[in-house]
Amino acid sequence: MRRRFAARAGLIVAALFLVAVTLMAVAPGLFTPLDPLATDTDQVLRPPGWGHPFGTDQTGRDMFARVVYGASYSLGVGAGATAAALVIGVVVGTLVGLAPRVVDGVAMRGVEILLAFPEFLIALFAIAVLGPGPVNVATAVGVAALPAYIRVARAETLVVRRSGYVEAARGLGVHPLRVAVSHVVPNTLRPLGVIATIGIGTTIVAAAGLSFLGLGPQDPTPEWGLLLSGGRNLLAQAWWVAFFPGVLITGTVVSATVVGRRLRRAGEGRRS
Amino acid sequence: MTDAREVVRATGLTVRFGPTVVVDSVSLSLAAGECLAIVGESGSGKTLTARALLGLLPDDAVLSADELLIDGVDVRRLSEADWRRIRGARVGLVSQDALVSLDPLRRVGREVAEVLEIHGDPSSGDRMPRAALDETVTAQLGRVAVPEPEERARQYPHELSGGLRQRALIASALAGEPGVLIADEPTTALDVTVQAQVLELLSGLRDDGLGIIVISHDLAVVAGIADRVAVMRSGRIVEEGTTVEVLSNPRHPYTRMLLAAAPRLPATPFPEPSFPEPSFAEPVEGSRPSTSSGNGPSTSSGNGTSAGSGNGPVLRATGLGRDFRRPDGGVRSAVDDVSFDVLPAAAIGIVGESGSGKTTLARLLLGFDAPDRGSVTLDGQPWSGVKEGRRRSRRGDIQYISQDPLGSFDPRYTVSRIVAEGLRGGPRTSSRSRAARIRALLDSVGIDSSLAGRRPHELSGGQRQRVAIARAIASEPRILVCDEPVSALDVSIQATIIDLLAGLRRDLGVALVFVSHDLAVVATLCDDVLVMRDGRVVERGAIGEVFAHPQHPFTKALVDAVPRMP
Amino acid sequence: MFSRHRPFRIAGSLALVTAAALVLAGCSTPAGSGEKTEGGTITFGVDVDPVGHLDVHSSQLDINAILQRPVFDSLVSQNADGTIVPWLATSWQVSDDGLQYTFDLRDDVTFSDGEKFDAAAVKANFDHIVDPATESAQASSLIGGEYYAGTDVIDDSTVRVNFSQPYAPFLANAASVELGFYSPKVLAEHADELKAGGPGISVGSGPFILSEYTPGSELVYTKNPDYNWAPEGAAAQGPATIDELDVKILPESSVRTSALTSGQVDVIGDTAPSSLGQIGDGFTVTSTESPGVPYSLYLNVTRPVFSDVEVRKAFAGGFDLDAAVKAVFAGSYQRAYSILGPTTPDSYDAALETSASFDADAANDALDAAGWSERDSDGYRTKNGERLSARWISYTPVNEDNANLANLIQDGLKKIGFEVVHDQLEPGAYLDAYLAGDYDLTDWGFLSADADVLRSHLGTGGYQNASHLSDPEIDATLASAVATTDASQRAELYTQLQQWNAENAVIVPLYVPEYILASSKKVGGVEVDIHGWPLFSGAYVTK
Amino acid sequence: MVFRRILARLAGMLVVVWGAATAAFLVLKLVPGDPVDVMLGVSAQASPELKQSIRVELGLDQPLAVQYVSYLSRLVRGDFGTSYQLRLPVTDVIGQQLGYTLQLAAASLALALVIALVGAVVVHGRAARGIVSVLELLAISSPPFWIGLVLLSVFAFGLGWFPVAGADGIQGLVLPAATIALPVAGILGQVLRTGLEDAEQQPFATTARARGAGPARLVLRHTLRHAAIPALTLAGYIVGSLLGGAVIVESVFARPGLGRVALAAITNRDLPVVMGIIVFTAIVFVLVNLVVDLAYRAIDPRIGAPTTAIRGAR
Repeated sequence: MRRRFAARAGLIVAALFLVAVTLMAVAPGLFTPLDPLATDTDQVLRPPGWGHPFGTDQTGRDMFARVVYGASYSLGVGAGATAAALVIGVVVGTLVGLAPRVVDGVAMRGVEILLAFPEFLIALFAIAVLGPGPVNVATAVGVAALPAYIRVARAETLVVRRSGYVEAARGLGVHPLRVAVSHVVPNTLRPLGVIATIGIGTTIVAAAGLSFLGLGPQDPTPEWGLLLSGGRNLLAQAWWVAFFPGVLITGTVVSATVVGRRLRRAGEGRRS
Repeated sequence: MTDAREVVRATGLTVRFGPTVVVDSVSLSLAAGECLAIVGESGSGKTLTARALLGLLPDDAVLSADELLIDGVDVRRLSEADWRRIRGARVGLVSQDALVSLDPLRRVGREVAEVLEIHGDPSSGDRMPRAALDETVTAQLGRVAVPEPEERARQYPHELSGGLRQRALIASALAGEPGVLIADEPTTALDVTVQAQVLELLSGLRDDGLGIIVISHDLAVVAGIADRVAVMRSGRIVEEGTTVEVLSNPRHPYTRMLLAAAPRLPATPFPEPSFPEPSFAEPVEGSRPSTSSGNGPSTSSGNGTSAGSGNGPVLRATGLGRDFRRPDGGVRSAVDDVSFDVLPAAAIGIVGESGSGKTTLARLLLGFDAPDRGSVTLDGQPWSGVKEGRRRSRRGDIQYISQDPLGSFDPRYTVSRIVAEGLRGGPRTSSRSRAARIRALLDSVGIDSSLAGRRPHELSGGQRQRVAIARAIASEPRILVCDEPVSALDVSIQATIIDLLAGLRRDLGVALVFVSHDLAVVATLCDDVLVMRDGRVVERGAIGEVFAHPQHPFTKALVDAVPRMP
Repeated sequence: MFSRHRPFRIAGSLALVTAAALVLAGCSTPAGSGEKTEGGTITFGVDVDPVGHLDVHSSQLDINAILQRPVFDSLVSQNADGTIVPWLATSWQVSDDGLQYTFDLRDDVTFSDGEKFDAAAVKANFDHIVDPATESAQASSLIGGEYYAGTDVIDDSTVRVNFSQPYAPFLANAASVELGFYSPKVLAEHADELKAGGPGISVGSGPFILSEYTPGSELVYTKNPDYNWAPEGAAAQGPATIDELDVKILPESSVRTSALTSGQVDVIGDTAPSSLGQIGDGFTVTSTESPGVPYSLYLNVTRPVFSDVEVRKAFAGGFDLDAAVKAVFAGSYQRAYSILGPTTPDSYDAALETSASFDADAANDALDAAGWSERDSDGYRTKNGERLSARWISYTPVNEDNANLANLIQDGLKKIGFEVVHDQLEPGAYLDAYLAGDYDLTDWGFLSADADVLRSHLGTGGYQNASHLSDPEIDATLASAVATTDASQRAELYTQLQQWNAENAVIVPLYVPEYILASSKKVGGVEVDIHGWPLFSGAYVTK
Repeated sequence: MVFRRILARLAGMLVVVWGAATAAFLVLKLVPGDPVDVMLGVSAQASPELKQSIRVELGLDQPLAVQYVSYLSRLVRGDFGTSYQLRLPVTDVIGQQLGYTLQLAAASLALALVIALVGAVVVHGRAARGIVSVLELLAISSPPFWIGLVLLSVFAFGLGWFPVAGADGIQGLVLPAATIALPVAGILGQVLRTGLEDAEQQPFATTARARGAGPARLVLRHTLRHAAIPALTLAGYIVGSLLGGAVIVESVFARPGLGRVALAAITNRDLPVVMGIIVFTAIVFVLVNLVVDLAYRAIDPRIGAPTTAIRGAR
């Protein structure tokens, strides 16, 4: 009982956190009146306190405002890249899953080659091709996530395609197109949606990682990975510059994971 | 036997999960050399009772008892460590499926030896050296009649046949020389011929002085081995007595219901079948002269009054064959040269053990799979070898009931939507008439319309199978192919589903092809039967004839192995 | 042409106010608390691994110049104050027309592989520098570029370097490690491996021998026991005191600092000014202002926005540079007033230090007068509906201090309605944009021990002329300055150029970078050259 | 039969490596910018003739197909080309740095395994498991670079227990390895624990307990092997994390290694090195998969058994 209560409380906190971060992304003005780009040469590297809850950086910019405004980029990249990967992954994966075996075999060999690389390295290589930059980071992490979605979409398609209910529909004389629309795609999407919820977190971390390595958006853009990177040389004097962006990234990813897992459990309960 | 040493004694045995009582004041006793059967349907509490005797209840279960003695030891207050000294040494467990009840990643010999490693030499309690261990393992495997025990000990469970596996599992439970063996559904996963052998083994062990508690859902199975029977329902023992008493003169209504519901293979002489006079049609080409009653494909005709068009067969299979590639590259014929006709409103059973090809045959008939040889015609028109696009409109004529209704439902669909999918013409009919039709269909299979909004996982097993049937008959098919439709259900539910199918046949004139491993179920429902083995039909004919006078040795063995009530 | 681009990091620096730590350029580090010992090992933490750029004749990396100095000797040596003293050449004569330099060489010098140093070796090395196959940019421009007209061997110990036009910076350049000497045997046998470098390949006649090289990790030098040809007047004569010099590659500045404070290394280079607070009193910090062009913004005068000199001046005076430099460098670097650093020999115009100042009102007025009087919804100035906006390109990675400075500049200019869009481009894209002239301003800084560096920055067609300036008068002044050997005459010409820039705001100097060397008190005798780079020949470990 | 299967397996491995090599080649040919400019550096003043001669020397003036064929033929001979930036054969570059990364990866893996096993096997009791699973979630969710910075500021800058950087000795390995190991341990721990719990629910576990087996015997002799099977499917992911983590950790902790080489090659557009690393990664992946397959076979005798007995109808 107590455990269930703790899990429930965790779920609520996670959901609230996600809502808050989403609000930050949509309407940062609600959280702080300060301009994340406004410098102040008199307020350099102030520790957290009244007025600057997360302290200030080397040019006197308010870290809280920077973190709040950073949500829009980080979350945007996370959600955008994941959504794009999800849509493309579902389309390609479903088609491949429904295609004749030869096509399936060739396509999956290709996906397997992509899967040969760690996601983060694919993102790095994509950056090598595209060049650094904010849009390219989103593309790179999306490309990196894509193979996994294709594979899962295909696997789910195959599971659904071989499932009793698709066979039953076939036995009832339902047209294959109708089977695809009314059974295969919806049942494939459900688990993928859950994976994508968790995937947003992964994508945010990957994008922040690229920014951290200096391959993403550049100063003065407030982006969490970049903010973190900006603090790496200040660890000894000004821990807060690197600390708070990290808290936000971790918090967002943890929340997305908690909510995603809850959704998955709900989905599993329904399935069996 | 009554004067023999008492090895288990329990009074007032109660198991609770929180406030819920799942085993309620059960009292039982077992003497050495005696076999007690605990019989009940799923949820009756029989398995938890058995677990309580091993101290293996789930963590959140609470056990209480006025008396609980295992081999003379009061086990009510035992610590986990003390229990470990009891388990394996004084009481052993054999459960349902040896493929998963033996650790699949360990060699059989290691599994048998484990109990000796834990408890040491059963006679002295000393730690056993490796050589002695191996020797004992071989001896124990030999004791349960495993041939070439040394070699088998080095194999993995999946490398053994089902019967040998189960024997090995029994050997592993007996290696510690316990006085009590708890056998939880010990033969449920086995083919009927193998089941008979295992039951025989258990009887032998009992005769050697072992106390055995058999847990089963099947009265017939325990009839041959148990000295006494306890019938459980909702956590209570509703009736207990000697096997003969309970089976021949059941006092409790539940026991009577169980006995009535159990499909049985009546003793010879076989009574008149429920449908008059099966008749066999003229042989067609491709038939084989190996069967007892005639050389041709059997054509059975029912007397269904409302039956559909014409006198020609609804379904005709001619020389069907289907091959599969084995993992080692060889070719195995799952179905080979099978021919038969199904007349309108007829009911034909296809029986065989696992791997006999009966499910593959069903898939060929349904057009889910294409035959490598031979053909299927439906209503005189070609059915196999026809493009799916052209076949689709005719699919309503032949419908399918599977063993796993849950898997055959889209988990997102409601009951009414599931049934609606089966309606012919789909969305073209007006929604109001559709709704009425769906209600009527659900009504006809005994599903209350209040369940129409439920999703599959919210239904019971029996309800699910009814919904599957409602969907199947929605298109007013001429023939239903049923693949083990009741195997996963409790006996009482089984009986109602069989009644439902029989009623449909009678009322709608739909023909049935009924695939099952269970001879008794087939006997209750069908007129004619095909007996399959290794993909071939080894015997065919009217039910009564085949079961009463089996000609083929395999059929004989099959019929003989069916457990019978006294 | 005399310049050095510092691609990775413009050194942070300081002029530490604490008297104890303030050390003037050219002095050796004060002795530690203990007494000097023979032998031992000094570890030196640096920021960049010159991997792939180990060839002194083709490398453009400062770090390679620092790390190869122990191995390679030059004809002459330049003291920290800019004076030239004999080294491998005992004396030299310059012809009256300034076209011929004749050097008399020491005859007791051998390379560490036993080869003898002589006139032929000098010729072989200089020929190697100008050989197109060497792909040299840095050394070949130091040797005079197109002015260089070959080297003649007069006899074993006399060599003559010829020029097609007078080239005054040559003597100072001859002191650089880029014009240092490989063993002729290496040049003959391993010419294509010089860039990769390593023991047995990077072979010179210096006080140390490169004995181990682990790319990305460390370089180990062992003492050359036969060394006996140190520059004239150098504190350390004869072989080095220490047995071994270990160079560790530690790219993160915070990491280098901690490595020093925790005792993992004895000396660190390119110390970030922001980390000086962390270093504390127990260490010796030497900070040297870099000669050459300070870190500056180059305004592209061919672009509409900066073709108007008034807009350029408003830009230059429109942000508070003093406050920005102070905020970013915690007061440790000085803002720049001129396009030459104060330590550039014979050229700096200190008078400019009083001229420039931040005046937002003046900048606003100037922009109004220039026609940029309207404001758009974002508060930026417009003229004929077009926003007053400038595209600033930088190439990545931009070091953090410069990024912070850029933010302050952008934010400051925003207040006078001047938009600056800062595009940080990776090298390939930067190069494309740079070569196409597709930018309004860019930021560079150039180390150079000679004011002739301005020729490539202000001269028509000069490679670093990022402002795209083309002014015949400036070209003429630059030409006479490079041909003049008289120090005061050169200073006069360079003063003219500096003042001209102050009036025309073509290059906006921001701050004077400094090379900050920090060392533990356990080591002493580390000298620094004009750039502030360490020389280990006299270094020792204390007890 | 077995021989044929091995051949097919080898062919599959080659296809993956070839595919990666081809993809790397094609994709990197799309990279904008003249590699020769990149090679020479930003402030170089190279004459067009010099650039052309470099181009000819590198074969960049040849048609794409010719470049591709010679690229493949060189790959087959083990020649990955010469780095533009480092002027060393790519094989040497990778070879020199491989040791550091392997050392880091091995230490990380060992640490991750220990942490995961402790979390999954040793920790008992509901509350403790709850705490462990929260810690695992945190470890999985935190970006590795942040973990690195936090470890660095606490244990190196703050407490001074470990050196800040460098590749010296075991001490210097602790923090970088921990940075990579924590997220890996988080995932591994979760999978192991779920696997153990699943296996404990299996009938064979009940059978073993019915023989009197205690918790230790149950885990060591039975359930751990079962839990290892799902954990093995993570091998690819883990190797990915180790390599991907190396890029970040080597940067944060200033360690030499392949990750640093990869990052530098990417920022400097050192195409031969980038291609070399891609092909190298593909080879690593293929080998890891092979090892995983063999491990599966070693753990689970049911895989690859010539004939599988067919289970009963029920």
